[in-house]
Amino acid sequence: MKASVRSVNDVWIVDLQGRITIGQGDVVLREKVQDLLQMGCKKILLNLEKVSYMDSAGIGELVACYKRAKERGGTVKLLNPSGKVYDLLQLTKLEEVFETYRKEDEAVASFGG
Amino acid sequence: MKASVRSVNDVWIVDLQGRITIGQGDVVLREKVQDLLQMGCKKILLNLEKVSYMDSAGIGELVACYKRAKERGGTVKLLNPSGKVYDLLQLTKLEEVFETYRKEDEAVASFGG
Amino acid sequence: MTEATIELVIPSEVRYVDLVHGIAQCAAQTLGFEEDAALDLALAAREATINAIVHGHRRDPARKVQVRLRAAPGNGIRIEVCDEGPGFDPERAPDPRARENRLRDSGRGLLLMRAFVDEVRFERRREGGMRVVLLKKMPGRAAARKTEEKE
Amino acid sequence: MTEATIELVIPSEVRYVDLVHGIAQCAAQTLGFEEDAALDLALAAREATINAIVHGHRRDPARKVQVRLRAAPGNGIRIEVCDEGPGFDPERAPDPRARENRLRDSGRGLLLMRAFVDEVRFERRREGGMRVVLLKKMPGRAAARKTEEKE
Ligand SMILES: Nc1ncnc2c1ncn2[C@@H]1O[C@H](COP(=O)(O)OP(=O)(O)O)[C@@H](O)[C@H]1O
Ligand SMILES: Nc1ncnc2c1ncn2[C@@H]1O[C@H](COP(=O)(O)OP(=O)(O)O)[C@@H](O)[C@H]1O
Repeated sequence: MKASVRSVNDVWIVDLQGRITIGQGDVVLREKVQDLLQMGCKKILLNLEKVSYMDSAGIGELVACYKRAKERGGTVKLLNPSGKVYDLLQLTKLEEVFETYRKEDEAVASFGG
Repeated sequence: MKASVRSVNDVWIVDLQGRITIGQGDVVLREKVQDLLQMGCKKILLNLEKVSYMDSAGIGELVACYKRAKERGGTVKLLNPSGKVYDLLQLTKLEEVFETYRKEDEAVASFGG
Repeated sequence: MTEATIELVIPSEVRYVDLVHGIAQCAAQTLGFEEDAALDLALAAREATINAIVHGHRRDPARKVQVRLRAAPGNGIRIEVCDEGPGFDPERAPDPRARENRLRDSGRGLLLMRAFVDEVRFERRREGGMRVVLLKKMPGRAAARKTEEKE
Repeated sequence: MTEATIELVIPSEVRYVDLVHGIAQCAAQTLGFEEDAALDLALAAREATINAIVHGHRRDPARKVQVRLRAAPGNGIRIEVCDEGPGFDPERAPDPRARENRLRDSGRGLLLMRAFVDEVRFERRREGGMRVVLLKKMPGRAAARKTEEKE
């Protein structure tokens, strides 16, 4: 999986591409989010549009990122989960945990000033 | 494999797409060319541009088409063999058997009036 | 019986999970499953394989996970994932969708398997260890089309 | 040995050739081969399988062809294709590139195998039948990149 980071206002958007799976994508995700948290970034938006699928390890890492951010007073939200990824968030009821947006500007605005 | 036929002047161009392999593409190729020969078409141009690869059965069928046309006073020529297909024609020295063209108009013109 | 079998034997290392996933997906597609159904089967096989490696064998590369796939073109596919570990009782696994479990880092594998294939069976092997059996039917449309539409 | 093995057993019907091709290609790509090298390996496995089905078993579905693949991520791949047929002597197969053979409908399978992999061995099995062994090395660049670049 590829991950690149950009910022809009004070929101850090992580554009993910590929699959979040055991031993590979999950590690990339963990490291990117930990880097951001260590730099003091608190508003993190994971762009899932180009993530084709996740396995249980990938989903677990998503939850771990959410919790790690929360411990530091931050938030992780999701942008545009695609077909299979959307289904997985529904199936696991994580759609009720993560704030999820379809549009980037709305997602960014939701973090507040 | 998909095969569709069109004519330019009195040349019959068979546009092939997919792979020419045992039990599938080879059968499609055989039937298309036999149909054309039965209808009395003598100038046949096989467009290989969109053929990804062939196996030995597919290559054998190409040769069989060539011979069947010849028996009936016709000709089979080739248009635009792509990467792997080109390599296979070289490897088997069939490039010395088949007249092969890169450009459709040149191929059509080569059959003569 | 004119049916094909594929047996994979892998060391208990997670880097081999992609191989199982890939083989299952490829076999399913070659045998006529639509792309999405083939991915579902592969994702279920992936979860069963991860569990065999991680829980069954504690990632010990010397211990092998066996994955057996049986299929005939146009019919369903059956995949068995076998380990030599301690085994477990799937009834005792907590529901990861329950409110109190939603923030756990793990515990979603069985849920995913059950969602992605038509039937999941957990069996204790007589020789020790678990056998997880995954069954996926050829979806209707695919079954009807399977022969004609092959390019 | 931390190495994976895949064993396919198929009835001697040509419709199963695509399965062998697909599994070989998929395994090679998952294990780090570039797309083109993986296709070459699959094409060689395809030819050996066609021969086992057609010449070895005369397309009798009751007789099974065995295809064994061994590999470790980053290393080469070895594929064995075994039949229970009469066997043959590859030295006696005419060269299909010779001018007088170019218009034959068949006889190009051995040539293709040899072109697509690094080594081809033909062995008579003690229990009867042929074993065709195909070896393909991981091409240089792929081997160097295999670990880092996996997405
Ligand atoms: N093959 C296995 N061998 C032993 N225990 C297993 C096996 N598969 C699953 N389990 C047990 O069942 C539990 C639930 O599995 P699962 O839903 O896949 O979640 P996870 O693997 O993320 O913990 C595991 O935590 C483990 O205790
Ligand atoms: N597995 C096999 N069992 C018996 N004979 C074989 C086998 N493989 C190849 N042969 C023999 O070797 C010849 C050359 O094989 P090949 O180059 O693949 O061409 P083709 O299969 O098109 O005839 C075949 O015609 C056949 O006589």
